Amino acid sequence: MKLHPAKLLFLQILVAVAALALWQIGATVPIGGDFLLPEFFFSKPGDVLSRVVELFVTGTIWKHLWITLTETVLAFIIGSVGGVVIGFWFARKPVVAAVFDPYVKMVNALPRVVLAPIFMLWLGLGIWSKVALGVTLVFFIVFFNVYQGVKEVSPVVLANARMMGMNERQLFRNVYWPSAMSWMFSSLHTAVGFALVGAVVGEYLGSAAGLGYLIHQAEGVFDVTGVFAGMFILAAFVLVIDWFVTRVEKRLLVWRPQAASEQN
Amino acid sequence: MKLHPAKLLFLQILVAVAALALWQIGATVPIGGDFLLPEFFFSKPGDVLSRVVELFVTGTIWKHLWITLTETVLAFIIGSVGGVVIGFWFARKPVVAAVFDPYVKMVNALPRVVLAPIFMLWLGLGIWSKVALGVTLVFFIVFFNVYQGVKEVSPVVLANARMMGMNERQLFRNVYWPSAMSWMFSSLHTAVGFALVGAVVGEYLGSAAGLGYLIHQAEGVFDVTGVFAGMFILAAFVLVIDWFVTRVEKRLLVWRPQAASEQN
Amino acid sequence: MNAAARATTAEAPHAGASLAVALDDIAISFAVKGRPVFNAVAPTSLHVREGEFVAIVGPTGCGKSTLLNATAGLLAPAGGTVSIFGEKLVGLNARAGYLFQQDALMPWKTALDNVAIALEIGGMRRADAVAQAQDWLKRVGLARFTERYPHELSGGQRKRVALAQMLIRQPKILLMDEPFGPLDAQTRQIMGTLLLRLWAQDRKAVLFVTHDLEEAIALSDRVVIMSAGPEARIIGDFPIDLARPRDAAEIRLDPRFHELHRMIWSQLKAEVAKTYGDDMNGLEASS
Amino acid sequence: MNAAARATTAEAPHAGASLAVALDDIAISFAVKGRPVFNAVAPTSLHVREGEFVAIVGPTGCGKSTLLNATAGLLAPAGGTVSIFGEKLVGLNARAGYLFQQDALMPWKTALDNVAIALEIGGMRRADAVAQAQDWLKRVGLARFTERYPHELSGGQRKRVALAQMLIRQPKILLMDEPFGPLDAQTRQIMGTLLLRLWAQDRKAVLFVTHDLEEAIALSDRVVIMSAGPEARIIGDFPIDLARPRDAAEIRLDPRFHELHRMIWSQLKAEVAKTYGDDMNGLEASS
Amino acid sequence: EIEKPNLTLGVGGKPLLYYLPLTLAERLGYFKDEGLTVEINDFGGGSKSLQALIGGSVDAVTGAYEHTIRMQDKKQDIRAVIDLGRYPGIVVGVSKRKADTIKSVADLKGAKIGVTAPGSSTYILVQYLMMKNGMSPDDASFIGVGSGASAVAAMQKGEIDAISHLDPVISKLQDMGELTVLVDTRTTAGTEAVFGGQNPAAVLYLKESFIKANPNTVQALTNAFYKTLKWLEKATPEEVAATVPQEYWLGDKDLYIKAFNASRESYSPDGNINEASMKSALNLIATTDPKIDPAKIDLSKTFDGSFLAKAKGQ
Ligand SMILES: Nc1ncnc2c1ncn2[C@@H]1O[C@H](COP(=O)(O)OP(=O)(O)OP(=O)(O)O)[C@@H](O)[C@H]1O
Ligand SMILES: Nc1ncnc2c1ncn2[C@@H]1O[C@H](COP(=O)(O)OP(=O)(O)OP(=O)(O)O)[C@@H](O)[C@H]1O
Ligand SMILES: [Mg+2]
Ligand SMILES: [Mg+2]
Repeated sequence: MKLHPAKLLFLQILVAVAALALWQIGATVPIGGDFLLPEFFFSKPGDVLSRVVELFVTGTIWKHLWITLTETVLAFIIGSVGGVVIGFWFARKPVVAAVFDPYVKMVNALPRVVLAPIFMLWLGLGIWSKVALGVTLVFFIVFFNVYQGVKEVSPVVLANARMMGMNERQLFRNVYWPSAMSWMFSSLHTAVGFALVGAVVGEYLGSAAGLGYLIHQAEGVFDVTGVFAGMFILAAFVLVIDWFVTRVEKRLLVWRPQAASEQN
Repeated sequence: MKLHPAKLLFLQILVAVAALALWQIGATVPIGGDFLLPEFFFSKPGDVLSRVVELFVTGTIWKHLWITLTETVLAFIIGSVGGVVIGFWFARKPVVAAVFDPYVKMVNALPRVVLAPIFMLWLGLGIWSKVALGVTLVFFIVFFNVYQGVKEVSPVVLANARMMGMNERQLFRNVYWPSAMSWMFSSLHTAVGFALVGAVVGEYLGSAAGLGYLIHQAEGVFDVTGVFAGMFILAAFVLVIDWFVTRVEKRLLVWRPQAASEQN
Repeated sequence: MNAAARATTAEAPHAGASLAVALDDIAISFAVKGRPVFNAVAPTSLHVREGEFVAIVGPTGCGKSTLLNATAGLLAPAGGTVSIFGEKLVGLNARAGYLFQQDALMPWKTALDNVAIALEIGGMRRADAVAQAQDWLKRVGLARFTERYPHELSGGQRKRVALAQMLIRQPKILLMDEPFGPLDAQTRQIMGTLLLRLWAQDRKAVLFVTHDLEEAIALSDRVVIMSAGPEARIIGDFPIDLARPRDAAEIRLDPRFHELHRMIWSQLKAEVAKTYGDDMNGLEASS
Repeated sequence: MNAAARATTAEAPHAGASLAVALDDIAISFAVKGRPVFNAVAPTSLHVREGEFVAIVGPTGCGKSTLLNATAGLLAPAGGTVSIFGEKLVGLNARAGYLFQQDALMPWKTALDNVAIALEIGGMRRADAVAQAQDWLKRVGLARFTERYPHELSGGQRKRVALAQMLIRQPKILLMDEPFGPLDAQTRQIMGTLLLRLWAQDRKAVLFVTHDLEEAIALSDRVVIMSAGPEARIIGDFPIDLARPRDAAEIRLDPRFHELHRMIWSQLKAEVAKTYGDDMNGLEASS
Repeated sequence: EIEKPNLTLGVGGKPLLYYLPLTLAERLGYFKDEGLTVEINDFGGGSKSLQALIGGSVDAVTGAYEHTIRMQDKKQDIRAVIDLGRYPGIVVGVSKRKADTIKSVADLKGAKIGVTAPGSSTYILVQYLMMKNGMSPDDASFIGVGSGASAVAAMQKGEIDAISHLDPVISKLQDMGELTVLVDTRTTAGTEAVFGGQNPAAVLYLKESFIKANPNTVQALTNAFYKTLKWLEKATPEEVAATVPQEYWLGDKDLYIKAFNASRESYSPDGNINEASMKSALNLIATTDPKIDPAKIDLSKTFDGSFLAKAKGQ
């Protein structure tokens, strides 16, 4: 079942080509008089790609990319560290968890778009208000998973560790943390995307630079090509961050038996 | 460690009262000449509460609440069913998963705010474009967790089930599904909040009714009290949905030993 | 090596009879990160005829479970072939039932459901499956524990549920890895008798791993000894010529039983000593 | 009931000596959903003196593990008290080491780290802890498997890692639940001798659950028999008056050994028969 | 001497024609000429840029004059210093499908009207028009359609019967032939028909405290905008198109020039706001928002003409 890397890459490219082809057809071949993907709303793949190239060639993108990257990485790190810490804390203090449970859920339901002005008030217009927006997304995703992950620790392994005389800190390091790790990483894969979304939405709602700013500018003047080019860069970008997360994951989870579904 | 329900409620109310008191102080008592929570941005707790009461008393809220509820529930159900189905499918078909992995991550990184016009184009201004926005949030959260959950199935239990002669469908029903369940429910708790966020953001970007519409309207005329009242109702609302999720979870997970952290 | 292994191939006494399981020159290796490949089982062969009851004994960690995994089709051998009823095994061995050494019950099903599901997946109506499962749980002494989830059972009770789960399907080949390990001597004998009766019914082939040599002799047609790993091989093959049907308790009084026991034990002892020759310098083996 | 239980209280022969473990009238119940409370252990008492080696035998599912859990402080008894060295036990029993019946190694640590951590948490420098752990793994015959993760070890190897993990801390009270279950007879004896030597060093108290009556007699000062559950109690208490130091292998040739074995066995057999009296009507017990 | 040469300026949708003078001032280098370095922050909407001003994260905003009135009600002292657009620039039009049935504002009864957002100026203008025509605002249903492509989509798909919106959406819809104009406040004629005079739209406003503390900075800023207005008064559409970034062209230079020509009259030629137009603006708000009491609003505090006067004097 294990795919050869070259074959895998080939299949992946095939999917991309197919998607682009469908896009091209939808944008240029009318079906029953209507375009499925009217150019006004979807642009055309060729245009988008050449815009992406242009952005990189002229170099305008770098400044924006750098700002968005900083925001995303900060949001991701702060949000996930916060989620892990609070998640562990809640999982280990059932009373705290029970008392705050409804409030955590309430805060998670607040639309971040509405919170943006408040972040700007507190944190100014710089990167930090965008980071804050990203953090509010990342935090909850990581938090809920870590909280559950800690509760899923094998009772026998835990009992054994406690009988060895581990104190709370040692239990954390040697039992809860490694055991909750796969839960945490699962949430991190989701969170990477959301960190970026948070940063971009923050920029979109008020900023002077960043990919979100670019997209917002393009949207205001019906420059769909620009919007799609921005989104494409965003998306490519998240793969890079996720690649780092996956590397760290692989490193930290060496001890695991191969997942059942990966065997034979 | 198990808290008496009455005492728990008391503590929860205490937290709420403390938060409201801090809010009141921040909004009315200047610290070093500045207000920590200026009324222009935060209103005052009393005003917000009386506005909430007013909204319910005059009955204007019901129509909006109903629409938002419908959107949220639909987004939640469609998104999580989708996440579960695709999550399982990917987990069971490593080749499919490997090929589509980068694309899933790319799509997850697209800012939903930017997608709104496309949803409106395809789905119109009614509830479905908002549902779609919610679905794009819920789906990924559930998807990543279910995908990981399936891979975490105990290899011995799986091997035993396969030796019994279970086919793929039976394995799904009897092994993968129950085993991934706690992963799924963990993601559902996060997803409830995001379903609501999606619906509200959708309304916020274009609609004729719903809580997001109300909040946006209030924002347009700088009626912070109205904005906070709307958010408060939102937040209270998500607790109700989460309560249902928790009930279903308790029912489906009867077989579990008490979580280690809940014992003694 | 290959020649040596062949020399002690555990061959069915009547080679003409049809073979239920044929492991031919199989070798099993494990990739261990950052180390050379670990060759757990060296090329070795084992043939089990239809209706034959073969016990496998050997020092701890020699490769008994690994051998069963290969027979079950859960582990692809690095070399050699596995044939089941004359056909080369591809994928899982659908004709075998496997009682794992570890806990393998589904934690989300009660004891009853864990046993009943084994029939339900074959298409049996639930009511019938439950009735049969109830009967089987009674046979393994758990009539009063049908509604318990695995974590609410003792170690020995879980093992018996797993036993019922495997036997209820009546597979043609039984792979059993220390099935009676966590049971007391008395219950062991009762379970042994239960197993023998079923086995006699329709010529099942049994591969039975145990650490209890008396049990191995009392139950089996042949006792096979594995050498200490790595590169474990089958180094002894003793036909047990005790009359059938046997009573698991009384057979131990038979003089031939003692003779066989002494014979096998002496070879086994030498083998175990070898294991500790390498690793147990810190401790003088006390036998 | 209470009076009857007292009548067979497993009391240390020399009641004056200080007690390492005193279970007085303890009863243990489990809440089972949708069923009446399951009274696993009826009020019963067990005293273990300092430096005493007590073996517990009893039919499967009677409540042996449950009793150890209560002594370890992992399970709060429904009634009665647990005292450790004269003090009432609150929370975990910090003086005890516990070898669990199930796999309890940390899957994310290698065999070496699993053993070394037991010392590291006490504040020992890592280098020293590792050196000692290496030595201990050698003693249990796993010198070549130090870098393996638990899932890369065989069942018996995992058990031995767990044994090293418990012994390395040298706790004053050892709680061992079928520690030698998945080991071959030879290795069992070697481990038994290892255990006895350690035990002799500084008067440890040992509570040793086993299904192997010979092993129980060979190792212990007293063999305690539990009745079949539910409401299991201690119903027999046999001092083993064999001379020390003993050699785990040779002692089995002692005539007194056989006498004791016969005596204990007859009571145990009756007890197991009772279990199956209820549940095993489907099967004629063959003893 | 300029007190604060580095300024942050907020705007809600910089590429919009509504805020054209800002982009021109930037591109023509007039800020630099005045010794200012201006960082322009673009926000999701006009209200967000105002919130940023109040919160202190921007120093000045190009936004709606209406905000200065509303903020007085909220006890925030915000003042305009120069007018950029003298007409609101909002167009109310109907879908070509409904062109036969909806011929005037009076026919809007029962229609589904798209606005940029509930509570926004496009929303208020329609309400005002309806009330002037003797209807209640409840007689139609309002749908927020957003500011960009989604507004075009809503019209195209027939989800709304009428729309109250700004450029470039309006020009795009006209270009597509989807729209029949009812009221056009981009032009002198259209605005006079509605308000009987001017009704200031985009202005440059700042906090009163900032104006007091940094008079020279504000003066420099006003100068830059005044120069821009003067440039714009004389510029040809071609020149304007050449000055703004190419991305602003709506994908088509001709369309951009058409849109610019349609809006041309709405740009203020001199930056001034007179009494009458202030009153007109207040009237618009007070009519549609019962919470605002016109008696409590001191219009003289909404516009500070002193800087403009000096700029003119140069
Ligand atoms: N996944 C694995 N990776 C590496 N080595 C393994 C793995 N599984 C088993 N081994 C090694 O293979 C050898 C045989 O293991 P196996 O489990 O078959 O032993 P066993 O005979 O069943 O022992 P026991 O009686 O203790 O259960 C052991 O030395 C073990 O360490
Ligand atoms: N969590 C639980 N909930 C309900 N019943 C339980 C639970 N744990 C154990 N029991 C019951 O308590 C009884 C004693 O269990 P225990 O594990 O102590 O048996 P044991 O003597 O160790 O048996 P074995 O020799 O099979 O390990 C059993 O009948 C078991 O079913
Ligand atoms: Mg094994
Ligand atoms: Mg037990």
